[in-house]
Amino acid sequence: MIDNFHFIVVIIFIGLGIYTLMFKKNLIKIAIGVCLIENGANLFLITLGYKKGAVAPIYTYAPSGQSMVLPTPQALTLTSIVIGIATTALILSIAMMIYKHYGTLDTDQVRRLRG
Amino acid sequence: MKQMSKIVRTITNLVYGFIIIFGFYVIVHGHLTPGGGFQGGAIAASAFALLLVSYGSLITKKFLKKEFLSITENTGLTVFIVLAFLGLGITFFYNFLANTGGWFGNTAAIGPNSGDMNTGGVIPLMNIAVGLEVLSALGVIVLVMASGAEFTKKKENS
Amino acid sequence: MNLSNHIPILIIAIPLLAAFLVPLVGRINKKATGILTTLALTASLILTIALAVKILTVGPQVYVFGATSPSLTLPSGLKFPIRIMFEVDAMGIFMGLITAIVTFLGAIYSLSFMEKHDGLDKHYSLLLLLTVGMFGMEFTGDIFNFFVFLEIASIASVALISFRGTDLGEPAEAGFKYMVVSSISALIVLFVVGIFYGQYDLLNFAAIASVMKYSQLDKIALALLVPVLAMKAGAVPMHMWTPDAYSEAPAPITMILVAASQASLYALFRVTFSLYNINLNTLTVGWVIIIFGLLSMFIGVTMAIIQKDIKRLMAYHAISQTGYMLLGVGVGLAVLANPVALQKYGITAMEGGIFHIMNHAMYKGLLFLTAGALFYRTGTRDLNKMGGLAHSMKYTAIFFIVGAAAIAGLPPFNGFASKLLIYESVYRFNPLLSIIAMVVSILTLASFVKVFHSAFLGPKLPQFKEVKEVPRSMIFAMAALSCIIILFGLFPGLIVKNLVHPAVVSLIEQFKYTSIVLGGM
Amino acid sequence: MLGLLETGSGFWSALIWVIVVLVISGIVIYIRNKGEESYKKNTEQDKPFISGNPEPSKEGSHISASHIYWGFTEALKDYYHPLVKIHTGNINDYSGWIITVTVIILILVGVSG
Repeated sequence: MIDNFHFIVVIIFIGLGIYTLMFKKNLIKIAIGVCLIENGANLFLITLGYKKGAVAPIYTYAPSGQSMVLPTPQALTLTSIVIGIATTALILSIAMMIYKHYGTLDTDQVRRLRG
Repeated sequence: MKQMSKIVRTITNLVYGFIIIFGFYVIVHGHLTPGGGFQGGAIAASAFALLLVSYGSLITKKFLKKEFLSITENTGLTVFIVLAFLGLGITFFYNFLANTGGWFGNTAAIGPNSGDMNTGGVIPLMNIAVGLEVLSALGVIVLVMASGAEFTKKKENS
Repeated sequence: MNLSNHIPILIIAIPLLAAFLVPLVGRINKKATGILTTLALTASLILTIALAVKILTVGPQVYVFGATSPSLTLPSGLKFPIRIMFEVDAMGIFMGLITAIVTFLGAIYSLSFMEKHDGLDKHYSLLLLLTVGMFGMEFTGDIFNFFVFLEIASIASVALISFRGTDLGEPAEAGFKYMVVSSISALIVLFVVGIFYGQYDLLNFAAIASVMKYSQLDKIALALLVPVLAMKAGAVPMHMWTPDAYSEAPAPITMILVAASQASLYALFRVTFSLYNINLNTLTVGWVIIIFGLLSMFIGVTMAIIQKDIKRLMAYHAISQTGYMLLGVGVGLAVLANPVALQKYGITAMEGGIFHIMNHAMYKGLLFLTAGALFYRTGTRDLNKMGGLAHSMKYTAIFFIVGAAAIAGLPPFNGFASKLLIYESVYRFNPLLSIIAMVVSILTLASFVKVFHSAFLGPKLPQFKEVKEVPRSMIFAMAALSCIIILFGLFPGLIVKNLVHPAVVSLIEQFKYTSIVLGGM
Repeated sequence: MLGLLETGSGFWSALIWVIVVLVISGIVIYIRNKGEESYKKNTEQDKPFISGNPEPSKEGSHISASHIYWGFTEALKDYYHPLVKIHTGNINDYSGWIITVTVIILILVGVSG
């Protein structure tokens, strides 16, 4: 149970994100929901790279004879964080433009395009 | 946005330079220590955000020009992709400078050591290019968001 | 340096370099941005055709980034690939050809269409990045790299959709909706990357496919991937973003967005065929895809009939046509485990579905371009306000007839050829599906008759006295697409034999795909 | 040679189709030309006759898009009403649909194996 604790945290993150996307009516909160799902996915990736007793894969500080973790999951997580920043910045600036033209951030009113 | 109190501005004046220097430290040591172009650029860009909050967007915009930042952003990106192209004699993104003895060409020593800056081939160069790009891109994003805040203020007042 | 080995990367790297150079060039000369973009995409188109010839004659190509040799997939005796690589087979280059043609013509069309807008350097830069993202999704052989290119494509397309958002509210709204749904799908893909990496410690499509056990986790991964990729392709009932995004984007971008959604469709086929193949329960997944197809076809076309906005109407048709592709390939997937049925009608159904991808990109692109031409001259997309435009825009009217006849499946245009393949093969799988497909085709014709009547026919309206034909670069893009449509319509056999059939075979034969990387272990 | 497209139960060739169409239309035009010429220019035949009602102006006679297929949509009102209602344009519903469909497919694939 305690070994799988991080997966439970991942599920909580993603579940909260999905809840926010489906039921919160504010565009900024929807951006937060996307961030929550993203953090859940990032946490999932980074915990996959955990290895008990291994050290961080930094070339110069490596003690000899001790095993290192594989840096792939960390590289993946870093890449997805960078992408996540671009996504969040874009969502927020578009939300800003929507507020400029609609005067509201309520999803029930931001729906001129429908049908 | 209005500027904040004198205490905040003074502290900003003090730490502003240190934040940027730390950002550049993280950028240029990207191939030796944790960090790299993106992380260092983000740290340095946080100095811009600090300036913006403490001095307000109207004053900040006078010395932090969006046009200049977007030129440096594109320069960084172009340098990055040109470095990738230069490896094309063998493959795209090939590390053609590593272990050649020239620029960043020393072979890295294995085992605990103090670290040699002159290693890593094109990786430090790419880190610097990416750092420049991230620094200015985040700066532009922060400035654009600040102009949005100005607009919102106007709307609420009217 | 042998340049012919580097073609797969040059197709992507040249637009990428141009994307970063365009803003710098735009500081000096505004006009040069468009020309630089067109040149980069021309180079990309020529290289794609060269690569297609090479792949169809020699065989699939791999390109390994940063290795000592472009084809060194397994360095120093390793059993699994560690570097990022491109893996282009007949199916990948088939999609690559679509992307190359569509983006090239989109850039040419933009030269006049976007002339009056501000921030042209950003527009062209984003267009090039979108091209890079699409090519990357189609060429990559690495599942995490696929996620990165998916995000590049969706971020670039969102920025392009909301390009007019500084002046208008609706483009910003459409961009927001598309961004949220595409981030959900991309993050679910990232989660699936985690599932695969946690199980097999691998990220390469071919390497994962060769060790796939189809465990409970793999089932979850499949069930997460199918709906999100179908959503990006615009399958009902997750299609609602499509009309919003397609109608608010500038017309050349809409044409490219159609091809971008087909890149997701390609990824769906790549996952089900190359990654899982007969390991999975093909009947269930095949029927899931068929049902997506049926719903898309029927609901898409019926919603299209009642639309009043010309681009929104065409966007619903794009959903409906995606249904044909899903139906054709879904039938192929449903009979994948049954070699007799696969030989008898499965391969034909898949040929129809895959051929329809190309046809659809061409004629739907043409239709969106004509809608853009109408918008360019009249300033409205509302069909109620249009009328009698054939008097003053003769070429546009002719191009519209070509596109409308092709989408409705009238012989001798290309839409008929692929639809015929789908009808005849699907009829032997289940007659009802085929009949529904034909009904949808009739309704498609009906709704384009409506568009043609209300936009082009009728008396010359007084408010459109000043309207004249669109500029030459827009005519050129539309004429090129019309020529492709007519050529494909007249010689469908040649295209199917030389381009589509190898693509279908490369999808069905999983071992061929994995052995490119793993060297036939 | 003629661009034959094998469909598994037959074949299709656009070129043959075009030739056949040309031949048939030639025959049709030939037969039509043999008929009697009853049309006379600049007589009553040129004028529209709408049951004696006054003729609308040329600009006013254009039928706009909303009026086309009115009968079709009216007859299928029960189908269209809920369908249009589903397309709310609300971003919450968009994400809701994705999650719902994903859950359904998870159950389907999980149950069937």
